[in-house]
Order: sequence, then structure tokens, then C-alpha cells
Amino acid sequence: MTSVAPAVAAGITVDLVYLARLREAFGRSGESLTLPTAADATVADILAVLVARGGVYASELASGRAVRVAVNHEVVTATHRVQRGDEVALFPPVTGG
Amino acid sequence: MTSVAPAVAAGITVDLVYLARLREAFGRSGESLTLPTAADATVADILAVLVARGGVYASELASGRAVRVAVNHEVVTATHRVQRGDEVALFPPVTGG
Amino acid sequence: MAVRVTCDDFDVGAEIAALRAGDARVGAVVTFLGTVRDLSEGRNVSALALEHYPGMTEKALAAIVDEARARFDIYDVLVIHRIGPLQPTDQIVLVAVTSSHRGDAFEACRFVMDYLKTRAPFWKKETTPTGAHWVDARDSDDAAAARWTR
Amino acid sequence: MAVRVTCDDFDVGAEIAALRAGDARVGAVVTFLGTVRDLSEGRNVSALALEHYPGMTEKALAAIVDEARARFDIYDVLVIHRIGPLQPTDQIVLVAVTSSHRGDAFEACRFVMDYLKTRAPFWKKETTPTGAHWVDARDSDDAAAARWTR
Repeated sequence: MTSVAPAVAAGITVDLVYLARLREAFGRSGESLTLPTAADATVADILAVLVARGGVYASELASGRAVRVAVNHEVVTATHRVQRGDEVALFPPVTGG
Repeated sequence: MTSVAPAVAAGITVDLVYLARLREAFGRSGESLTLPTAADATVADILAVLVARGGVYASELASGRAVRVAVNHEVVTATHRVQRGDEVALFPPVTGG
Repeated sequence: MAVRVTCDDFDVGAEIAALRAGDARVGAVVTFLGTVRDLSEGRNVSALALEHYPGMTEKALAAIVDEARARFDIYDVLVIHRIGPLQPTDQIVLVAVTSSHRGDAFEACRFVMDYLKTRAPFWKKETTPTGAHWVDARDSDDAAAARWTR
Repeated sequence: MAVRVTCDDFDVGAEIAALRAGDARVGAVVTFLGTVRDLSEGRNVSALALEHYPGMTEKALAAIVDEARARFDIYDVLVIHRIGPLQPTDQIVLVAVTSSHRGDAFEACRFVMDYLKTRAPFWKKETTPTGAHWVDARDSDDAAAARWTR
């Protein structure tokens, strides 16, 4: 009766997409990630969760490594707020053309 | 015995070429012109001879009308010295491309 | 306006002809064709693979084209970008722009390429004598794109 | 390097392919295609005739190309210019430049066109509802060429 609602209920789940060098380094093209935070989660929060895993996540997403983020196909900055169900893509600077 | 050598002997002959608007206005694509001057004749001297004819030559070559001159296929200015046998082309500013 | 992302090669002449077909307002068509070089940053390249981000790619290219149409006095723009495995001398990308006059056609074509190079989600992986490597982004491309925001 | 003055039409795709054929150093091909507009300075144009100065034309175009090669880091340049009677939408001129990188290819192609417009001995005569008229040179073309002497 006095128990706090589980954090997962207040968190949001987003669909992560990994591309190019990041896809190869992580060994997967994406994953579903539930953030243990309330509705004001940002791109920076997502990156922090991934870096906290250590290993290739920490090395590939370390500050100093150029990583771009697109939410629902629009490039955004680290302060961008994410919503439940957003498609959040992480990728290196582009090199086409 | 005291007669002066005829001017034509000291003059030089050049091949004039008329192009585009000038060819149509003069009713000819060119002519051979002997300048009544010594070896230091310039493009300006040629233009002066033509303007002195009056009519379309005076109107088409009047100062203020844009006329370009090429000697042996190189564009030159009015002070350019002409030589015997030079091909001297007169034409309006170019409009190709 | 057309944007295509495809594994298939394209016919530059046919694409230009189709872009300007029947439009007698057009006086200038400027085209950029990008091709695979066998040398990159001093390394011999035997093969190239192009990956992209399906879903975002076409949107990003369309946004670049819309921006070009807003900035320049042009009629039509075509962008074709190939993906998948390519060889040296293969065609990679085509940008073609039609306009009444050459100034806008040149500027718009270059604008689209500069923005494509920094904003469209494509990545190149080169095969060199030391293996397959993802190509690093070039500072010169960022500088080229930054010219347009001055 | 090739310069051609011809009454015949040309195949843009085939010309570009021939220009870069087998050269894996090439990463960028920039092409300018000039076409006949049906409107010029506000007048409807039903036909166009292009006159040139045989003998000088090829020399002038070759000199422009040489200048471009001296100024820019490029591999090859093609210039084709048509003469004789043309109709709206007909192809008039093609300038194609190959380079390792797009910057030099764009600059060189534009340079050649700007100089061609002011230094190559071609003259256009347009047929409009009021008859056939020689086209006047444009101040904007002189300004475009003057940019390169700054």
C-alpha cells in the first residue's frame, strides 16, 4: 500500500538503431531500451546508459568520439527530449557522396 | 626625279574579317585593306579608315558601339600594331554559350 | 524533384534528358557525378561499400533539395545515390539541377553536394591492402557545408 | 583535353563516359549543359542561329581550357559548342571537367563557362515575333568573368 510504483512504469522505451561503425562494434543493428527515468529523458541520458555498460559501448561513445544522433530521422543534439516509442539512431559522421 | 614615292608603297595591306552583326551591316564578310601609313599602323588606324567611309561603317564603328578586334585570332586593343598580311577581325561582343 | 537511393547503376545522359525534357524555360543544367577512386587518403582502394539509414535517407535528401529550391532560382533537382558494393570507377552519386541561368544552376548543384556530404546518412567502407575500413569524415566537407551558413 | 565546334548534336552521357573512361583517379565530374530557351529578355524565341569565327574559335576555347588547367587541380576538360540553326530545348554547349575532388571540378567548370561566355567568338541570332535579332552581350557575363581576375 505504501510501496513506490516501480521505476519502469515511469520510464520510457525507445527503439535504438546502430549504423555503420557503431553497428559493427556493438554487433547488433539496434535494440529496445527502457530508460529508468521520467518523461523528461534526453538523448544525453540514453548515451549515459549505454556508456555505463562499459566495453565497446564506452569506447565507441566516449566523449571525443564523433557520434551523431537522429530522433525519428531528424538529427538532434544531446539536449533533445525523447518520447516513448521514438526511433533513436546513433551513427558516425556521414561519408557518402 | 623629285617626286615622293607613292604612299601605297610605304603602306601595308591587311585582311579584314567582319563577323555577325558587322558582316550583315557591311554586306560583306571581309576585304583586303591597304593602309596609307608607314609600318607603325595600329588597329585604331584601321578603324579610322573605315569610319571615314561614312554610312554603315561610321555608324557601326562609332565610338560608343562595342566593337572587338582580333589580330591573327588574338583579341587586341586599339593600340596594337598591325603587320603586313595580318588577319584583322572586327566583331561585336561575343554571345555564345 | 526526385530523390532515389538504389543499388543499381544509372544512365547520366538519360537522367539529364528526362530532367529537362520538354522544359524550354531551361537554359542551364549543371550536373555533379561522383565516382569511386582507386586511391583514398593515400591508400589503394580495391572495393567500396556504401551503407545508409533506410527511412531517414530519402527524407534527408528531400530536405536538402527543398532547401536548395528555397535558396536558388532553379526549376528541378535530381539526386541519385547508390548503396551496396562498388568498384573503382563506378558511379556513386548524381546531382543535376536545371535553371534558366548558369549561376543558380552551379550554386544549387554545389549546395546540394556540400549538404549531402555532411547531412545525408551514407557511410563508406573501403577495402584497402590492410583490410576493410570505415572512411573518416573530412574536415574539408564540414568547411564546405559551413560556407552556406555564413 | 578536347575542344569541338560542330553543327551536330552530342550525347551528354557518352561524352562524360568517354572523358572519365578508365581513369580511377577521377572522383568528381562536373558538367555544364547549355540549352536553347524559348524566352530571352522577355521575348519569345522560335529559333536560334549560332555563328562563329572559324580559325579563331578552337584556339580561343583551347586557351580557355589551358588557363583552367593551370588554375585548378583537374585531370581533363571537354568543351563542345554547336553552331548553325537551333530550336528551343536544343543542346548548345557542353563543358565537362574531371578531378579527384568536387571543389576543383566545380570551380574549373564554372571558370570555363564564364570565360567562354566572354572570350569565345560565338554570336547568337534569335528569331522572335519581331524578326531575327543579334543577341546583345550581357553585363552579367562580363561581371562573371571579371570575378576570376580579382
